[in-house]
Amino acid sequence: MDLTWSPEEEEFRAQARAWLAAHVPREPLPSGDTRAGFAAHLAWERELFEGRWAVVSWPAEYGGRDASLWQWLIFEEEYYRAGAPSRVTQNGIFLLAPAVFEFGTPEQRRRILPRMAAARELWAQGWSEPDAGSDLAALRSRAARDAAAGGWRLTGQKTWTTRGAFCTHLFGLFRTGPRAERHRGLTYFLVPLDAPGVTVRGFERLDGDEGFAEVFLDDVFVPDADVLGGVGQGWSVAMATTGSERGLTLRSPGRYLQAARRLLELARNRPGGPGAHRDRVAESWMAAEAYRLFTLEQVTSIVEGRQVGAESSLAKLSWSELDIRLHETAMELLGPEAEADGPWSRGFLFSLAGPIYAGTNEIQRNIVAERLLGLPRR
Amino acid sequence: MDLTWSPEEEEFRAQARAWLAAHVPREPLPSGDTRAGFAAHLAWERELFEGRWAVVSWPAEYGGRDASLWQWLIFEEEYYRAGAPSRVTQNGIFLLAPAVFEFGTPEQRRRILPRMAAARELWAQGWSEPDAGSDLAALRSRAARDAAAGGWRLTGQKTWTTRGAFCTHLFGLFRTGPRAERHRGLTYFLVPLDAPGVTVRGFERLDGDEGFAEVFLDDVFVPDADVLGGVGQGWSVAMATTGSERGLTLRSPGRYLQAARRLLELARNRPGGPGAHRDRVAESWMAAEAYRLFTLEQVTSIVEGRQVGAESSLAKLSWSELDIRLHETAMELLGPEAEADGPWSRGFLFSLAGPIYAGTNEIQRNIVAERLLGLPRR
Amino acid sequence: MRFAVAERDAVLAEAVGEVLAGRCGPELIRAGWPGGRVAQVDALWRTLAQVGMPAALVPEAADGLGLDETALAPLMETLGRAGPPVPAAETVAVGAPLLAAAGAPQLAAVLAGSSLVTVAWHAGAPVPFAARAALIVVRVGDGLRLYERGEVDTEPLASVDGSRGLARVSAPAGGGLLLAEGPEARAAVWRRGVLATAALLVGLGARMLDLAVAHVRERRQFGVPVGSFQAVKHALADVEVALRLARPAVLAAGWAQAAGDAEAPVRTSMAKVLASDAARLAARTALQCHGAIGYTTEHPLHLYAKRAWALAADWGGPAHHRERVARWLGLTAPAGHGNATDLSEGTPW
Amino acid sequence: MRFAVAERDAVLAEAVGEVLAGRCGPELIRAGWPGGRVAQVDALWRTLAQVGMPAALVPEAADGLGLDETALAPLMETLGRAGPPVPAAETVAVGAPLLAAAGAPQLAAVLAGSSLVTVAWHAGAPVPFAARAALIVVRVGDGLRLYERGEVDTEPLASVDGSRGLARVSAPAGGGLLLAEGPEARAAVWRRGVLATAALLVGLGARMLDLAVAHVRERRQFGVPVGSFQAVKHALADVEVALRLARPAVLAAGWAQAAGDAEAPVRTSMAKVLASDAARLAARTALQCHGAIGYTTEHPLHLYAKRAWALAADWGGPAHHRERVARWLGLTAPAGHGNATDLSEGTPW
Repeated sequence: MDLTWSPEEEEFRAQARAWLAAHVPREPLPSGDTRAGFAAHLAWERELFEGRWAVVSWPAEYGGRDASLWQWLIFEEEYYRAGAPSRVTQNGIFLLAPAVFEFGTPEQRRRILPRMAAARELWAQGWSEPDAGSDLAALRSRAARDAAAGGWRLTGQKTWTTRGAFCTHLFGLFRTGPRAERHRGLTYFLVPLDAPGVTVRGFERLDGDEGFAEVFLDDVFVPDADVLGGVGQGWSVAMATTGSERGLTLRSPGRYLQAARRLLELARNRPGGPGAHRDRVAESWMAAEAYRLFTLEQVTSIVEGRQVGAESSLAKLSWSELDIRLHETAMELLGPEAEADGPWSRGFLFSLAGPIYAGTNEIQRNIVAERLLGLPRR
Repeated sequence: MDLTWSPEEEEFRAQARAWLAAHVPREPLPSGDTRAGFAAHLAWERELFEGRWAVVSWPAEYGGRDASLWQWLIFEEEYYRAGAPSRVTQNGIFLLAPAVFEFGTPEQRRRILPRMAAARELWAQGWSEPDAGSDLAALRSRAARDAAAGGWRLTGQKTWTTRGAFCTHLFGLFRTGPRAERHRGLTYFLVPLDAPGVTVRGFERLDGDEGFAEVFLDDVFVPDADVLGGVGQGWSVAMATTGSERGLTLRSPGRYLQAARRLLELARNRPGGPGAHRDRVAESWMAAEAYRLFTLEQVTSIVEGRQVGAESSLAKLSWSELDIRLHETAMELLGPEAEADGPWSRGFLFSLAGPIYAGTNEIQRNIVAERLLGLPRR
Repeated sequence: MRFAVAERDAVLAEAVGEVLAGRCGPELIRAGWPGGRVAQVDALWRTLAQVGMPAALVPEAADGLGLDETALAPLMETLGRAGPPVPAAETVAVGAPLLAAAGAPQLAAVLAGSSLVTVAWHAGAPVPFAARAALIVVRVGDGLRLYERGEVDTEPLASVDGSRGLARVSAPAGGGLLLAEGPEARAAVWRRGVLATAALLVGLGARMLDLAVAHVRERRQFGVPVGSFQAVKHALADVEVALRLARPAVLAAGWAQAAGDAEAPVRTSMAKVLASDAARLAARTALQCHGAIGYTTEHPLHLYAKRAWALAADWGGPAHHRERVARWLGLTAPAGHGNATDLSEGTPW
Repeated sequence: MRFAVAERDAVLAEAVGEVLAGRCGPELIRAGWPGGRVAQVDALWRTLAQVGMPAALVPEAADGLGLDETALAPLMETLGRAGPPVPAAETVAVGAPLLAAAGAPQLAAVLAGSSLVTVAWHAGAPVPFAARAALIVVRVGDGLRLYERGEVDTEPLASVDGSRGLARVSAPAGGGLLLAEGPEARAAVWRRGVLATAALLVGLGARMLDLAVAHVRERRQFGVPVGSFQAVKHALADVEVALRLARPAVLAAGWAQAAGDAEAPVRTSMAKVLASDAARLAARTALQCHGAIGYTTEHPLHLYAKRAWALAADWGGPAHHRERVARWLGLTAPAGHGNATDLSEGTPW
C-alpha cells in the first residue's frame, strides 16, 4: 500500500505538465462537433502527435512512449487539469486500437496504428443501428462474400456514429451469418468512408452540431485485408475490447477531478447561497475522488496481473452518475445563468448521454447483478 | 375549488378535538405488539367505542356516526394530532369491514360489525403464507367441503399475521379449487382462532415483540355462514377491498402530518446543525403536505362519483417513501441519541416495513406503470 | 372543501388546449428557435388571445375574463404540455394583470395577443424572450416599471433552449411606467410568476412522460417492447408519482393566492420545488428511456427537456424555494445565515 | 504507487477472518443481546486476541504487532462482516494504542482479550458497550482519560441494536489516567475511531449484500427466483457500486493516517460518509429484498442492519463528516455559520 508516486513518475508528470502548459491553446477551441471546430481539433491532435503525447501508452514504433498504465493515468490527470481540448480521435484510439493490438495482423497494425496516432486517418465507430441500440446482437447490416474480388460487399445502415460526418474511416460489425444467430455470425470490418456506396449524413446531438452521423452502406466493397480478427469472430473481438470503452481507458478519473475542481471554484465564488449547495458540491467532489481511488485499485490489479472483468460496469455506473450529479450541481449554483449556452450547460447536456452510450446503465446494472453478484439471468 | 371547511365540518372537528383532549392517555401506551401493551390498547379501543369515535364513517347502527369521507379525514387529522394510540383494531376495521359491508349477508353484518367496532372481537388478517408473499395467488392453504357438517375444513399455514397472537379471529383466503387455478378457486373465510385445530405462534417483528404470528390450521371446521362473498369468489372480494388497505382509508395523511410536526419540533430544538438537515426537514414536511393535498384531490373525486383505481398505488408509494424519509431525517437529527430505543427509532423501524406490506413497492410500481401508464405487462 | 379545478377554469384551459392540440406540435416550438418562422408563433398566440389566454387574470372591467390565480394552474399546465415558445407566465400571470391595474395603454395590444410581455427581475441576469417581447417589466429599485422594447438595451445570449430568446436587459433608470411599488405588491407579483412557472413545469413533465411512454411501448429490443423491462417501468412510475403529487400542490398554491391565504407564500414555494423536481425527473427519465434516439435535436424530446431545465431554474430554483419553505417552517438558520442571504424574491437561486 | 492491501495487513485480516468464519454467526451476535450468553462473546474475543486482534496497532516494543492505520481497513472490514458484538473500533483502534503510548498497566489485559475498551466522547451521549467494557476512555475537557468500569457511573439504555450495551456514562472529574491531551493528539485519536468505524460499516454492508443475494437467488415468487426481477437486480447492483466505491476510500484514509498525510482529516471524513451511506443503502435494500421474511428478529438480517444504523451515526454521522469535507474544500459557510457550529470532533452529528 503506497499512495505516492515514484520519482520517475513525478518526472513524467512534470514533463507532461510542462509540455501542456506550453502548447494547450489559451482560448478553448470551438466545439469539435462542428466542421470548423473539428478542423481546429485536428490541428491540436497533430500537435499532440508531434510532441509524442497523442498515444502515450502505445509502443514507440507506433508513435507512443511505452508509458505504463500509471503514467497514462498521470498524463490524463495533467491533460484535463491543463484544460486541454477534448480528443476527437478518441473512438479510434480507445475503441479500435485495442482490437487492432490484440487481433490485428502485423500488416494491419503497421498500416492502421501510426496513421491513427497521427490523426491522418480518423475513425468512427459503427456499432449501433436503428434497431440495434442496447440490443447490439440484433444487428442487420450484412456483408456478402465476393470471392472473385477477394473481399466482401457491405450493405446496411449504422447510426449514432459520433462525429461520423468528419471521419475518414468506420469500424464496425456486420453480419456474415444468418440473423437468427444473433451475436454469432458477425464479423468486424474496417471501412473507408470514401468508398463507393457509402453515404454519410451528419445530424445534431443534444449538445452539439453534427455530433452524430448516419452511415448508409450500399454494396460497399471491402477487401479481405480489412477484416479484423477473422470472419465470424466479430462479437468476440468487439467484446474483448469494448471493455476498454466501458472501463478504465476512456474514462480516466482526471476528467472528473478537473470538473470537480472547476465546480469548487464556481462554488467558492458564490458564497452565501442556501446551505444545501455546499453539501452537493462536497458530494460531487467526493464522488470524483472516490472514482479516482477505485481506479487506482483497478490499475493495481491489472498491473499485478489480476483479472478485471465486469468491474468495468461498476466504473461506468460511477463515472456516468457522478458526471451528471456534478453538472447538475453546477447548474444549480449558476441559477438563472445556467440556461445560457456555455461550458457548464454544454457539459451538463453531454453528461446526460453518459448513462446511455457505451452500454446503457440499465445494461450495466444487469451485468453487475448477473456477473458480479451471480443473480439469475432469467 | 375551495380549500376551506364548512361550519359543520369545523364543528365536527371541534367535537373530535375536545373529546380526544379529554380522553387520550397522558402517557403513551406501551407497545400494542406486546401482550400487556395490547391489553392497554384494547381498553383504549373500548373507550373510543363508548365515545362513538371508533368507526366514525360507519352507520350508526353498527356503532358509527355516518361521517362523510371529509369528516373521516378530519377525525384522523385530529386523532394523530392528539397523539392518540395506534389502532390495534385497524386490520379488522380497514381490511375486513369494507368486505363485509360490500359482500357480507345482512346476518354477517349484524353479527360481525358491532362486535368489531366495540373491540369485542379482534380480527387478524390471513393473507400471506410462507410461499405466498408478493405472489398472493400462490396460496396453498386449502378448504375441503364437509357437506355433512354444512361447512368446510381448513388446513394450511398463514404467516406475518399482524398481532395474530392477541386476536380472536382471522380472515383470509383459502383454496377451494386446484392450485393451478392461481387466483381463481379461492374463497374468503372467517375463522375463530379458538377453533379446534388452530395453533398460533407469535414472533417478533423488527420493531416489536410478537408483532407477527404464524397461524397453523389443521382440519379446522368453519360453517358455511362464515364464508364471505361466496365460494370461489375470494380473490374478487379481497381485491375489491384491499384497495382500502393500499389506498386512502388505512393511510390517512393525518398520520404523516403529525410526524412532520414532531420532526419540525425536533429540528427547531436543534439549531445550528449542518445546513443540510434543514433542507431535509423542509423536504419531509413538503412530502407530507403534498400527500395530504393528493388525498384531498382523491377524496373530491370519490365524493363526486369518479372512479379511483390504481391511484391507490400512487398513494402507497408516496406515504411509504415519505414516512421513511421523515424518520431517517429524524434519526440524523438525533445523532448519537438515535440508536437509543424510543418513539423515533421505533417509528423508523416501522417505516421500513412500509415499502413491503400491503403490496411491495415493486408491485405498486408495476401497477402504476401497467395500469396508469399502459406499459406492456410482458 | 372541494379540491378540483373549478368549472370556469377548466373551460378556459380546455379551450386553450383545443387550440394548442391542433397547432402546437414540435414544429411550432422549433419556429421559436433562431432562424425559425417566428411569425407562426405570433399567429398562434393571437389565436390563443381570441380564446382569452392573456385576458385570464384581467378584471372584466378592463375587458378581461376576471379569473383569479386558481385559474393559472390548469391553464398553464395545458400550455406547458404543448410548450409554445412564448413568455406565458410573464405575459398572462404578471404582465396583463399589472398593466390592467395600472391602466397602461399597452393592455389592449396584450389582450389582442399582438404584444408579449417579459419580466427582468434580477439585475444583469438573462431575461427570457427579451429578444422578442414588445414589453418588458423591469424591477427597478423598489418598484416594477414597464418599458417598451425600444426603450431598453438588450444584449442577446445563446441559450440551451434556443426558443427562449434570452437577452440581458439594461433599462434607463428614469424611464418606464410605474406598475407597482413596495415589497408587498412586488412579492404578490413574484408569487404569480412562480406559480405560473410551476404549472408550466407540470405540463412539460406530463408531456415528456407521454413521449417516453409512447416510445417504450413501441420500441423493441431483445425481442420485446422496451417498456416491458421492469427498470423502465419503475423509472416511469416514479415520474408519474412525482407529477401526480406536484399537481395538487400547484393547484393549492393558486387557491391560496386567490384566497389571500396567509400560507400563500409557502404554498407557492412548495409548488415550485415539487414541480421543478418532477419536471427535471421527467426530463432525465424520458431521455434515458429514449436512449440515443432521444439524444438528438431531430427528435422533439429535447424541445421540452430544455424548456424544463430553463423553467426549473427560473423564478427561483428549487434550492431557493426550499430555503424559503424551511424559513417559513421556523427552521432557524444557523446564526448569521439569515442575514447573509437575501431571501427576498430577488435572490437568484 | 500500489493501491492494495499490504501483505502483512492481509495476513492478519485473514487470520481474524478464519476465526470468525467458524465461530461468529448470528447466534454469536445474539449472545451479545440482553439475556444472551455473553460469555461466548468474551471467549471469541480472547481467541481473536490470540491471533493479535487488539494488538494490531500496538508497537512491537509493547508486545503489539506494530502495524499502522493502514491495517485497520482490511481488519475492521473483516470484523464488520462477521459482526461480533464488541467495541472493536474502540478497543483496537483507540484503546489499545492509547494505553500502550501511556504505558497503562491495563494494556496486558486488553492484549489478552480479557478487557474491552469503550470510548465516551460526547458528554451525556449514549456510549456503546459501556454496560460491558472493562475500561472506558472518557473525553474530559481537553484530554482523554482512562477509567475502570467501577470508577464511573453508568446508566443503561435500551437500544435498537440490543447487542450494543448502551449506557450513559458519568466519570468523576478528578479521576482516571490521562492518556492524551491537546486538540491535535485528540483529533488523531478521533480519526482512528472514525476510520475503524467506516471499515466496520463496509464489512457490514458486504454481509447484508451477501444475505440479500443468497435470499433472492433462492426465494421464488411468480414461478421464478425473486432475483431474476430487474428491479431487484438493479437495487442490489447499486449496493455493490456503493460498497465497491466506499472500500478504496476507507483504504486510502488508513494510508493517509499512517503516512501522516496532510489530507488525512478529509480522507477520513470522506471514508465515513461513503461507508455510512453504503451500509445504510445495503441495509435498506437488503430488508426490501427479503420482504416480510427479513422483517422479523427471527431472521439474522436485522442483527447486521441495526448495527449498521448505529455505526453510521456513531463517530460523527454522514452529515457531520460531509460538513467537514465541505470546509476542507474551502466552501465557506454562510457568514456566522462557522462560529455557530462547533465542528471539532466533538460535534454529535
